[in-house]
Amino acid sequence: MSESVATLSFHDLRCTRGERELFSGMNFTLQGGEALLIQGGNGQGKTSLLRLLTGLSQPAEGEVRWRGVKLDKTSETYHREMAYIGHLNGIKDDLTPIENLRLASQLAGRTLNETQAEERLVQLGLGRCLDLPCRVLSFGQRRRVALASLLCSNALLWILDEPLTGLDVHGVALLENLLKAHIDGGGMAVLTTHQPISLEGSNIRTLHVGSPAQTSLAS
Amino acid sequence: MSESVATLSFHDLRCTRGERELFSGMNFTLQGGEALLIQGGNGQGKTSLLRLLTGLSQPAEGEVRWRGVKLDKTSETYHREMAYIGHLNGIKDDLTPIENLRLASQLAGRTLNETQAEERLVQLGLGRCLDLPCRVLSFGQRRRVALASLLCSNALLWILDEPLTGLDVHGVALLENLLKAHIDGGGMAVLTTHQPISLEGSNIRTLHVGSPAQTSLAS
Amino acid sequence: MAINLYYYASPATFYQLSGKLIPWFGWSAVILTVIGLYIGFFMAPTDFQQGEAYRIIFIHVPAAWMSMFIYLVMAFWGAIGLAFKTRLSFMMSRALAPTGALFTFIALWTGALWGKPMWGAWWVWDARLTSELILLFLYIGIMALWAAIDDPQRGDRAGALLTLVGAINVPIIYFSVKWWNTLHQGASVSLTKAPSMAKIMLIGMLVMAIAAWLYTIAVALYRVRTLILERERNTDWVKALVEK
Amino acid sequence: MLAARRRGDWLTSQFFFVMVASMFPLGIGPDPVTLKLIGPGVVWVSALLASLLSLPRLLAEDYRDGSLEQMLLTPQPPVLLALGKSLAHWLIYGIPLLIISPILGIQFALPAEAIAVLMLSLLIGTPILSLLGSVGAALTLGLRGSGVLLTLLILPLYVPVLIFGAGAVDAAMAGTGAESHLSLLGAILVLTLLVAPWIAAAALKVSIE
Amino acid sequence: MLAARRRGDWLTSQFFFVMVASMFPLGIGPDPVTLKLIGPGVVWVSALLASLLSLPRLLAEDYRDGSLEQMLLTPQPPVLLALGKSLAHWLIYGIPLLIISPILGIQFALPAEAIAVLMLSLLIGTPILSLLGSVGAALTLGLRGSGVLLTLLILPLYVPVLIFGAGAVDAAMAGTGAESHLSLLGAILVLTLLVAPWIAAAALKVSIE
Ligand code: HEM
Ligand SMILES: Nc1ncnc2c1ncn2[C@@H]1O[C@H](COP(=O)(O)OP(=O)(O)OP(=O)(O)O)[C@@H](O)[C@H]1O
Ligand SMILES: Nc1ncnc2c1ncn2[C@@H]1O[C@H](COP(=O)(O)OP(=O)(O)OP(=O)(O)O)[C@@H](O)[C@H]1O
Ligand SMILES: [Mg+2]
Ligand SMILES: [Mg+2]
Repeated sequence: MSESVATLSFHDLRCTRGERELFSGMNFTLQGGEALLIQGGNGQGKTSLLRLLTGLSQPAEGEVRWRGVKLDKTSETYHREMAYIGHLNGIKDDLTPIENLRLASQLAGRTLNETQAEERLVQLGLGRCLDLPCRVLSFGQRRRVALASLLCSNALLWILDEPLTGLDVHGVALLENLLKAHIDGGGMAVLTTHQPISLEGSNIRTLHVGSPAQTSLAS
Repeated sequence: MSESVATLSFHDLRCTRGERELFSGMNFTLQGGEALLIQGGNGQGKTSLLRLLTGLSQPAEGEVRWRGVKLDKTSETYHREMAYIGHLNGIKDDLTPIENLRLASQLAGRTLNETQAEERLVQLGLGRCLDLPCRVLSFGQRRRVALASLLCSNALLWILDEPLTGLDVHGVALLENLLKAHIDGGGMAVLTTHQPISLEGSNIRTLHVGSPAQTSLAS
Repeated sequence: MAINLYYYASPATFYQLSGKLIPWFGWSAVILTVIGLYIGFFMAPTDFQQGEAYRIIFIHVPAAWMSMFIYLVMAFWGAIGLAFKTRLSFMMSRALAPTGALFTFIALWTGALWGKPMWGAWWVWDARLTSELILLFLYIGIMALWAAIDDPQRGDRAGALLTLVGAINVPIIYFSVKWWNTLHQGASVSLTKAPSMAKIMLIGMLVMAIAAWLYTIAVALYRVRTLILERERNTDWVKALVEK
Repeated sequence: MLAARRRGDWLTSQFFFVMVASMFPLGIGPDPVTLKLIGPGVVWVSALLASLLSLPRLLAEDYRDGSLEQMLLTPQPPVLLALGKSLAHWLIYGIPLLIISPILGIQFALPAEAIAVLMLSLLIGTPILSLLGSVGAALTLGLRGSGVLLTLLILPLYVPVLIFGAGAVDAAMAGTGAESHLSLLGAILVLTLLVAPWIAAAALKVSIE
Repeated sequence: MLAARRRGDWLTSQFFFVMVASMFPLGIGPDPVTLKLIGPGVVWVSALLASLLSLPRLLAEDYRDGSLEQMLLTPQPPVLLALGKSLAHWLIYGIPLLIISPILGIQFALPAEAIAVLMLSLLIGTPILSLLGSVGAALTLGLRGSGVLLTLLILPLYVPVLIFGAGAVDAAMAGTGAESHLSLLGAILVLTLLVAPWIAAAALKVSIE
């Protein structure tokens, strides 16, 4: 059955914001074991594209398909298999990292016990902050909590908007390894970043948002 | 007079958060034409140190001096000559970039007319967004608005917490040039970043926050 | 002298000292309460106007006094802490609040119990009653503020600021009976005039008041000790203490 | 779901009502006859206002820190999310109000029977307020001046609840029987329960785009 | 300073009062004698609530987007900042209330003279609410459950204003002269004007750390 093959594809996507057209005629098909790196300068529409892919916003034209089905028809399945981290971390300031992870899992209908949550957090270098409310954590630490929650989701498709932001060199290396492991294990990822990211060895394809002419104009 | 020489110095600074000591015994003296790059992993206390330097928070021990005078005695002068950009941009979502710049200047007791504001914004590649409320701008564009407001402040001392975050390659190059020009023109800067930044040719000194042992522990 | 003061303002010394004092205060509070209650309920004569119900005065009045007095002391420590950045004074302030709220509640409660036979209603919106109720809200507000702030230093200072603002309420409570003509009785004990009530009643009330004082001190010291241990658990002397 | 985790909020909400309702006697004067007359109305108005005051927080925080996005991306249908949010609101706002309402009744010198009807009317009425409120909160999410805008949108919708709720207590006090008022309230509750979560879910999706 | 820029807010605040104050006749019943009796109190309580409702926004947004930090880093002394914030609050909340209050007075069938006193009492009283409110808003900045906490902290401080404000109107209606109440209000205003900005500034600095 063609539906059960994990593919994310989009066809003739067009995105407008206000009166401005950000991009149009975007096409792509992403398969298991592949990553898509979206490139483009500030304000070219990378975040907008990612949000279209998550289903949080609707394209002006075109459609996004998961396993061959249009997103709005398959949103439950899709949301079970996809995880998104945007510019916002989506963590609760009043809760500790452990509570945050457990809450996120609970909302997604999974259960996560305390040891599992702790393990993930330690893996991301947050061993010292397990019992602090996220409000007091540093910028990079909060970002790491969001990444830990990504790992807990067991999602097949990761959609990451500038995941390297705020991470120190160890953090970047850690994330690169996680990404590689995820992709090489048959997972999929769509990501953007302005920093150099080294995923050599894995199957990375790139896509440009916004015309190069626009890029130089805008920045 | 020794007081009129522009120096930022701190002596035996100690910073605690909750029950944790982030650092202690920090000493440094920064002079005009120099930049200080603060290094350290996530959660080591870089942001905390910068906030001590701005006077927004108070050290547990030690003191910060500007032109030889303790900060709390000279806060008016100091705040006139210093500009800070933290993890938050400090811009109003409801206002356009131009309005934001003008408001910031007005609050600081300066005047800035519309053309000047526009000039700065165009310089930072925001020519297309002058009339949009900042709410709809992209992550990097909002960061650029904050940087534009830094330029408008005409401050002698820049304190920048991860200024490269969210900027694309053009943006990074732009900021590097601005920084170099500022320092070589006799200005001072204290900054942190996890990304590589190339300021060669300028007078850069570095300072490590947190012990290397801690770094490996934390990350 | 100044050196001495700072010596006692250091949590470590204070901890040792207070440990020795608590039992003294605690036991004398218990003894005086017993004496006071005995005077109040067995020795004092029945009031010719109010019958037996008036005996509630032996609890009501000391509690009301303490409720206001503790607040002022809290404000005092808060001000000291803000001015001189002494950690201990903030802790004193924190340690006093629950007791203050308790006495306020007791004053309100006994007042309400008393009001039913005297005025025929549990509650009337009289100036004194209202301002005493506000005092309770202030205590609760301050404690809620402390509870909401994770960072102890920040909580200390924010709480102290609020305490200072609320201090304006205490003179309002005290003078409300003078400024407005209210249902509630005016002051019958004052330093300048001879007291207008029977001597034995006065003695009973004073004994109870002193007992309340001692109780407050004992409980406050106890709470401060706990707070000190909590806050200073990373310092050497606390570690040494725990290891002992 | 989430809001219920915060223990402190519970107590604070309770104090909040007592304080709001206590303000009226202060402003109006202590005459018990007047107080009795206005009691039901005042308690109900306080309930409305308390609901209004707590609504902006319902979704705004989740919106700002990005967790609302994340919730919309869970496999759960958005309707359930909206319903859960209304429930959470009712738990931290409605329940404390119910618990504390007898005390308010006593403050206003209401007879025991009227207090019972008051509690019953609140039990039926406050979930309606929470359900309608979640629609308003979802619609005004992230807009500027959303707090006041929310009030403006939601208050007119609240008015029927107020009229029947306070009316029930008044009727009980007048001895004319509160059943008709209460059953009308019940009907409104069923209706909002069926409709409001869907509208709130749709509004959420629009606001998050 | 800043808040005044939002034109829309002005109108919304006005609607808010009208709506809150109109809810009472709905909840209580249309009897004009009762209405007249409770009118001053209700208008004043609405004023308090409206102030409470608008307070959380006063500083929270500035705090979240980092502009409060930036304001504290301007050469201006923080006291001026606190004062400016109180002023801004009063402009968007107090002034609309003043303008609209005669209409409310008419709704409650107050005599013309009482309406004049009502306006005067609001003119003196609402700045106090704004000043005290800025202290509360600064203290609760960025705390969890800050909206309800703010109410809890601030309402007790508002009570005297309510008592004297409503008392003035009542006195005017009873013909006993409102001067003493109004002058007491005036004294409170002077006192808070002298004290509140300093405390609010100190609280701001504590909260921003
Ligand atoms: C809940 C209601 C009540 C509250 C909040 C309350 C509050 C207070 C307060 C704060 C004081 C101490 C102030 C001072 O020393 O001047 C006090 C004292 C006193 N109260 Fe009450 N009260 C209440 C009810 C009553 C009732 C019903 C009575 C009896 C009719 C009463 C009789 C007294 C007396 C005799 C004093 C001592 C005054 C003096 O000698 O100084 N109180 N009350
Ligand atoms: N109402 C509007 N009218 C015109 N342009 C708009 C409107 N709303 C958004 N935009 C533009 O749409 C773009 C949105 O870009 P988006 O956030 O997707 O950029 P991005 O590629 O993620 O950038 P960054 O690298 O900075 O994160 C911005 O350039 C913004 O100025
Ligand atoms: N109450 C507390 N108890 C214990 N540790 C705390 C407390 N509050 C803050 N911290 C710790 O203090 C540190 C603050 O770090 P800071 O924000 O200065 O880091 P940073 O070097 O800027 O990191 P980043 O690179 O992630 O921005 C964090 O490690 C945080 O976990
Ligand atoms: Mg982006
Ligand atoms: Mg940092």
